[in-house]
Amino acid sequence: MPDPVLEIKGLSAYYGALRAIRDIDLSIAAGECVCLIGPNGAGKTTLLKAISGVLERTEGEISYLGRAATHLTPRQRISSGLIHVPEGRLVFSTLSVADNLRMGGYAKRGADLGERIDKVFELFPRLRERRRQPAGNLSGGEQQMLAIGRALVAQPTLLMLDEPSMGLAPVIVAEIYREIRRLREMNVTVLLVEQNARLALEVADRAVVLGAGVVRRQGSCRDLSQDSDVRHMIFGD
Amino acid sequence: MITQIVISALSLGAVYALIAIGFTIVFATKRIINFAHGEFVMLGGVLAVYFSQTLGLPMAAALLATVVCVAAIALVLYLLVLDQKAGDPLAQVMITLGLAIAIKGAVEVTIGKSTLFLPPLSSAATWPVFGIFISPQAAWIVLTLVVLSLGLAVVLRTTWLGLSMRAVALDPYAAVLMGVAPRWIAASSFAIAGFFGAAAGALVAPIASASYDNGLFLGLKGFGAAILGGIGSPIGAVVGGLILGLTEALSAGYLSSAYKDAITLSLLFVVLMLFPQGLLGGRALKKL
Amino acid sequence: MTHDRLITTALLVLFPIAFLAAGNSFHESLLIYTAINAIAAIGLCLIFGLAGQISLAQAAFVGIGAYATTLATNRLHLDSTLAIVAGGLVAMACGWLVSRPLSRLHDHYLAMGTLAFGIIAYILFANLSSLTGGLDPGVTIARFKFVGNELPRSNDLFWVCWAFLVIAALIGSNVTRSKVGRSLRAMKMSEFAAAGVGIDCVRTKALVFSLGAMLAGIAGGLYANFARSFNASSFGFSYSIDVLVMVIVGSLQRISGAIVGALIVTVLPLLLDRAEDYKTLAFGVLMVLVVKFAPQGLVDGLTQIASRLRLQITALRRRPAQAR
Amino acid sequence: AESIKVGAVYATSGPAAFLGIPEERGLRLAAEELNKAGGIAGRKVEVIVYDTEGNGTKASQQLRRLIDSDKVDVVFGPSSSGESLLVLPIANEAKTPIIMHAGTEKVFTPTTPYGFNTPPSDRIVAADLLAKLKKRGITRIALMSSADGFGQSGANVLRELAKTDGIDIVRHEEFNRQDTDMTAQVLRVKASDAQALLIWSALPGPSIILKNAAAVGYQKPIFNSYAAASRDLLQQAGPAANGTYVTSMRLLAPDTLKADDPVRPVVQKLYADYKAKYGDAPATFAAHSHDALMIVKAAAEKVDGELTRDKLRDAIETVSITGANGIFQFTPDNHGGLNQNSLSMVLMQAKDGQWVVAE
Amino acid sequence: MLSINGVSKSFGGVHALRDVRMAIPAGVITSVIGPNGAGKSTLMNVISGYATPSAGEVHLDGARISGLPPHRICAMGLARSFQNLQMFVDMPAWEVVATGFYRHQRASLLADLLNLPSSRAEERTAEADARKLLQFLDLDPVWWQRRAGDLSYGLQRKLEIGRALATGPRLLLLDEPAAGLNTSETTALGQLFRKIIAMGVTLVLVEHDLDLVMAVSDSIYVLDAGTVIARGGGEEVRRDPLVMAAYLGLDADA
Ligand SMILES: Nc1ncnc2c1ncn2[C@@H]1O[C@H](COP(=O)(O)OP(=O)(O)OP(=O)(O)O)[C@@H](O)[C@H]1O
Ligand SMILES: Nc1ncnc2c1ncn2[C@@H]1O[C@H](COP(=O)(O)OP(=O)(O)OP(=O)(O)O)[C@@H](O)[C@H]1O
Ligand SMILES: CC(C)C[C@H](N)C(=O)O
Ligand SMILES: [Mg+2]
Ligand SMILES: [Mg+2]
Repeated sequence: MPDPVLEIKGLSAYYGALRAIRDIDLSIAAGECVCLIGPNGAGKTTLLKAISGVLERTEGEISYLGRAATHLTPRQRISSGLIHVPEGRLVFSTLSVADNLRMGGYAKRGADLGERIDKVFELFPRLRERRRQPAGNLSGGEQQMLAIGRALVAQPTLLMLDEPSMGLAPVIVAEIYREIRRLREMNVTVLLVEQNARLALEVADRAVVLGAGVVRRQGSCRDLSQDSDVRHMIFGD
Repeated sequence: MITQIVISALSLGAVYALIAIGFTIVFATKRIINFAHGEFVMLGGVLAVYFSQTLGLPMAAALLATVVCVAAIALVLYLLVLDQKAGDPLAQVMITLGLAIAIKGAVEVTIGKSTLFLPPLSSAATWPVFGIFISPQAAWIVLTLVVLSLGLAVVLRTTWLGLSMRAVALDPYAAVLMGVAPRWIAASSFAIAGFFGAAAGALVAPIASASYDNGLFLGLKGFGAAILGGIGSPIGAVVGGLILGLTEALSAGYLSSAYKDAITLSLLFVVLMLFPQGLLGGRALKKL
Repeated sequence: MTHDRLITTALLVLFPIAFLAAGNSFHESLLIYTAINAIAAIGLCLIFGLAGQISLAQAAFVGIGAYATTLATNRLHLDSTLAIVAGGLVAMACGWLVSRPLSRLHDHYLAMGTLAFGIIAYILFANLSSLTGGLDPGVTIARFKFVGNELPRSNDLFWVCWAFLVIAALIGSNVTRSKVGRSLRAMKMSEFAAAGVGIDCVRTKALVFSLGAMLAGIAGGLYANFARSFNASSFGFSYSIDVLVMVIVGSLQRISGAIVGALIVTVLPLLLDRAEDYKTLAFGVLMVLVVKFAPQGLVDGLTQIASRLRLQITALRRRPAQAR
Repeated sequence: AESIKVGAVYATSGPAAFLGIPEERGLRLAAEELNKAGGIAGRKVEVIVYDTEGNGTKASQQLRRLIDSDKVDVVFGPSSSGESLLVLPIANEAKTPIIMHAGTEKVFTPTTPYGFNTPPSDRIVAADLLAKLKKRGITRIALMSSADGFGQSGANVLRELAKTDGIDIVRHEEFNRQDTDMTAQVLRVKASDAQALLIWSALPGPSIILKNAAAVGYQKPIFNSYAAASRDLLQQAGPAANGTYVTSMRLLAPDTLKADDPVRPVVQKLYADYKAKYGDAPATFAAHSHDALMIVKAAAEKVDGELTRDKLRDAIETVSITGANGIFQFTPDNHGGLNQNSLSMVLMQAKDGQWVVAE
Repeated sequence: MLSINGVSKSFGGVHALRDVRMAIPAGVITSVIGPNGAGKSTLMNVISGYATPSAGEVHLDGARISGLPPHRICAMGLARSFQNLQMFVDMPAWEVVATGFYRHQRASLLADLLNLPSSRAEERTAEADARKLLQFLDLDPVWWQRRAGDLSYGLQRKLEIGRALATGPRLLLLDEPAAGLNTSETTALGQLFRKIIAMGVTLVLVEHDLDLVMAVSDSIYVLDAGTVIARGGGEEVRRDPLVMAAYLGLDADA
């Protein structure tokens, strides 16, 4: 088994007094694609936030690329390739598409930034067409592409995607999943939160099922998609 | 006479513009009105007098010390009292209001309550040009505005600081996910605001005095200019400042000096009715 | 919010008790000013706290009320109390008129719009000498008469102020709790969604703006009757800021906050007099501290501390019980 | 014996602090001197000063505080005309004598039972100044006044007097005392056919106008009101002040007074004592409070037995003394004390950074 | 019930809608699908009054509604949810729903100001009705008192539907209600739609989840680049080659 890219032990996170996730243990190996599924409010988003370091109150340990990351600032995590694409797009609405992509390179500046942005334009030609438009004018799907593109500019080692298919037309979803597969070929490790469990279980190697803030199940996608409890919780059958 | 009025209005407008830039730059990153900004302007004037007259520094050194000092004060005040993780923006605005009062009080007990005038930058008398009188200080003010605002434009357009300032303004959380530390961006914007405010205060001190209690007044003018131009837009601040100065001077010169502020504000009101985001303010994009 | 009604009631009851116990006409007068300021502050509480419409024009409406009351008393010989109500209504009408154009503006632009209105109003007060007496000499209102009878002492105007304060507090808290209050809170968070459930945002804003202006106008009428002679300088921008500070320091969301804020802003500067030259500094620092540590205002801050204390006390009491 | 309590409401901070601060100092200085000499008729003088911040509402509150809580025998102040008009009814209602320092004559015309005043009123000053202008052959003037109580009152009085004195105010412009630039107004004045410019405002407005006027080459004489009668004007305006006139109380330059001027010794003593105590030369406004205490002294010495507010009031109505502001002669009809005969104004001119009596 | 007659809308140079025509019958579920940026949300905005059409008109039961402000359109019986949440974040969840009753609350302003019994009774009814509606939505009572902004995304979407339903609409527009819901929740949502239809409300649905669309829609419009490229029943549309290419990303012969 290759070295884990990310290793989490006993992670809890709070909003005020509310403990949204509890004692999470999770380990992701290099090149692996893990998907995180679970009902609304289970704490999937919260877990990603805790990993990227934007939550104020967390307990437990996170180590990334073999080093303790618990006390790193978000910026330090990002510049070492730990990238989080947030739920709900969150593009910078009055910045142009190009400037949004440039922001993606904030923590990883370099002479090749232009090239990296061009690459994103190749992936998503629609964004190239609209490079000068304010991102707020894009349709929902276009904004989601932009959010992913922005993350790619940062050259992720571990890419965390929070519901990337939300609000996207099937044709785009397919495109995005094609892209996720390609990232995997490029040896990017992916942690994927997805409501469309069918899709997620297809692309991922391993799945973690979260419910009410705790890990309910873990295992290979194949096993889990056969598990009747999981099927009940996710697919409703 | 009109040329002369326009010329003098230009320097007035330039002062307003410099002040307005400070409002705009803080707004652009923090989405708050900084009520204490007028006090930065006041500090600029009062400290310039203090450095040059009480401490006897040469004028250039005194001015430099002033702007650096006020920028530092702004920075420290931000980090000390305004930097809150989960700050309700309204509470922050109110903190700036308290700060404004406190700064004024602090100057009152340290430097004192007298009205101070700074000697002008160059001692030359006015230059008569074809029957128009141009005062050297006015020229200095306009020149400063041009240089500083171009400098700022370059910073905002071409640097990471500029880009990340705009990003933080739009969505601090998303900016954090890009690796931006909003705290330092906001702190820098306060420092820049302090810098511009102090420059305005120091430059206007030879003409219009520096005193512990003129911060509110100058602040209001600058705020009006920033809003007129569209807050958040530095170009708007410059445009707004110049228009405000011009309107004031022209209505004092041609309509009624007693009502000049009422006329100017009515005009501002009308402009806001036509452009609810100011002349150059970007429309907030909200998708449903 | 039920806390709010409780605290408000307690404050309203304490007012007359304090007045009767004052025994010193200076202290009495402070209570009168507090009541007047509190009425204006409740008005702002509705406009700003409830509807989220920042207004820097409250002084203008106080002024409009003061002058309208004076004109109604001196020239139309209206009964004093009626004249105060009339002053409130005139201010309300003005509030309604300006709220229409203002409703196009948001946040900072609204702040500027109201600021502009406030300063224009001040300039008019100062210059329309035939109506207002300008800055010099100002106007003097005829003595207050309650249903034709002069009050025994001028400080007895307190009872009138107090009665209006009670009404203002009632209106304020009823508006907050009613569907109007709910729709205003909704609008504050998303005008789009509010319109989507059928709320006419322009009309609702106009409504709350005029209501707030009316309360300010009544405060103005009371001020006129207490000060007897006054000029435009009482209604300048700094008074608008004072009222703003009252609602911030007390609580934006609570009627009781407006009253507590009014008390503090009226009395604290006089207490700080001992600090002499340091009083401005002290006031500023205090304000920063209050907002920093009780961003929802003192009333919320104190109730929070109180409930935390109560929790601790009950925890303490329980402990020996568990030991048993 | 019991002490005599003098309360004062002065604007020791805020926009009118330039009045309030010298007033407070003048009062404390005078009280100290009196106490050193054994007080007033054996009573020590106790001084309580509250700050009004130049705000009328605060002035009323502080006045009530003095009257009700501190139980003072007499009140001085407030510092500005506007505040004075606001608080006068309160003092009358509380039956407490108040000696104001207002420029507007409206505080003592019509006379109110308890209201008195020490500075020469703007009507007296304006009449004197207009007469002097006329003597110089100036009949068309431009007026610039500040948009505040002092400016508005002065402008009203000047307009009224000018009509009867045969002087034309060909232009009248207003400005805010804190405005940063008055060039537009000055240009309008310059373009008019006025022979002189009269500025009616407290500082720093006049300093800015002088600079603006110099900057646009305004050559005609400029006259200033007594609110600008201060060395600060010379400092603030610098070379632009040269040649400007100011109508002033004599405290501005005591040494330039004629040797036989009855006010001279009073003024010189106040000037010297003030300078010795505070380091700076006094602003003319220090005389208002100094004279007020002298008036109280004269009145209290006339009172037999227990000193009450009413007895003091009655006594003030009969006082006549020579103060730094001139020769006071209070009567039941004149609570201003000063009149044209006891006139104390001089016209001064700025010459090389000094005020000298204009010939 | 709703007829859209030749509606066009452009933003500057972007033609978001071009000559769109639709006739939406009462009592059924009509879905609008199409690729991202096709103009679906713009169409919803035009219908509900948040955007005025550059050309064309919208009629609700014969009355013209295009050009009216949103609150007037709501008063005529049309409600909607938003693709990007427009939540009253600081209210407790139940109260968000209660705002929806606003337009049915008839107590006069005076009654409200004086807190008269009529006003109080009305408030109690609104509160009770809100609870009923939350039950109808199958929202777990533990959330009812929570601050709406603290609820997870999916729950907030549900609240939006509740708020819209509370206005008592005849026609309900839902813009991507299933976004962010998992499969079982989506299924439950489909059942909710059926219940809503049973109440006599007509539904217009903008949705990307094809399974849901196919399962619930009576008829489907497909929008691409601002024009209607297909309409009809589920299978019909699914087989349409244009739709396959533009939306499903499949080649026609695949
Ligand atoms: N900012 C917040 N403040 C308080 N509570 C929050 C906040 N954000 C989330 N929560 C709570 O934390 C829990 C977990 O929420 P989270 O957003 O992580 O769920 P999720 O699994 O991502 O759900 P969804 O699928 O709906 O996005 C929920 O109970 C939610 O109500
Ligand atoms: N306010 C606006 N200004 C300029 N362009 C806009 C505006 N609103 C929408 N657009 C453009 O109009 C087109 C249609 O947008 P719309 O939001 O209606 O798409 P949609 O079909 O809802 O897409 P999605 O499924 O992604 O939500 C898009 O290309 C978008 O960029
Ligand atoms: C010059 C002074 C006599 C001014 C006066 N104290 C006033 O403002 O009214
Ligand atoms: Mg989530
Ligand atoms: Mg859409």
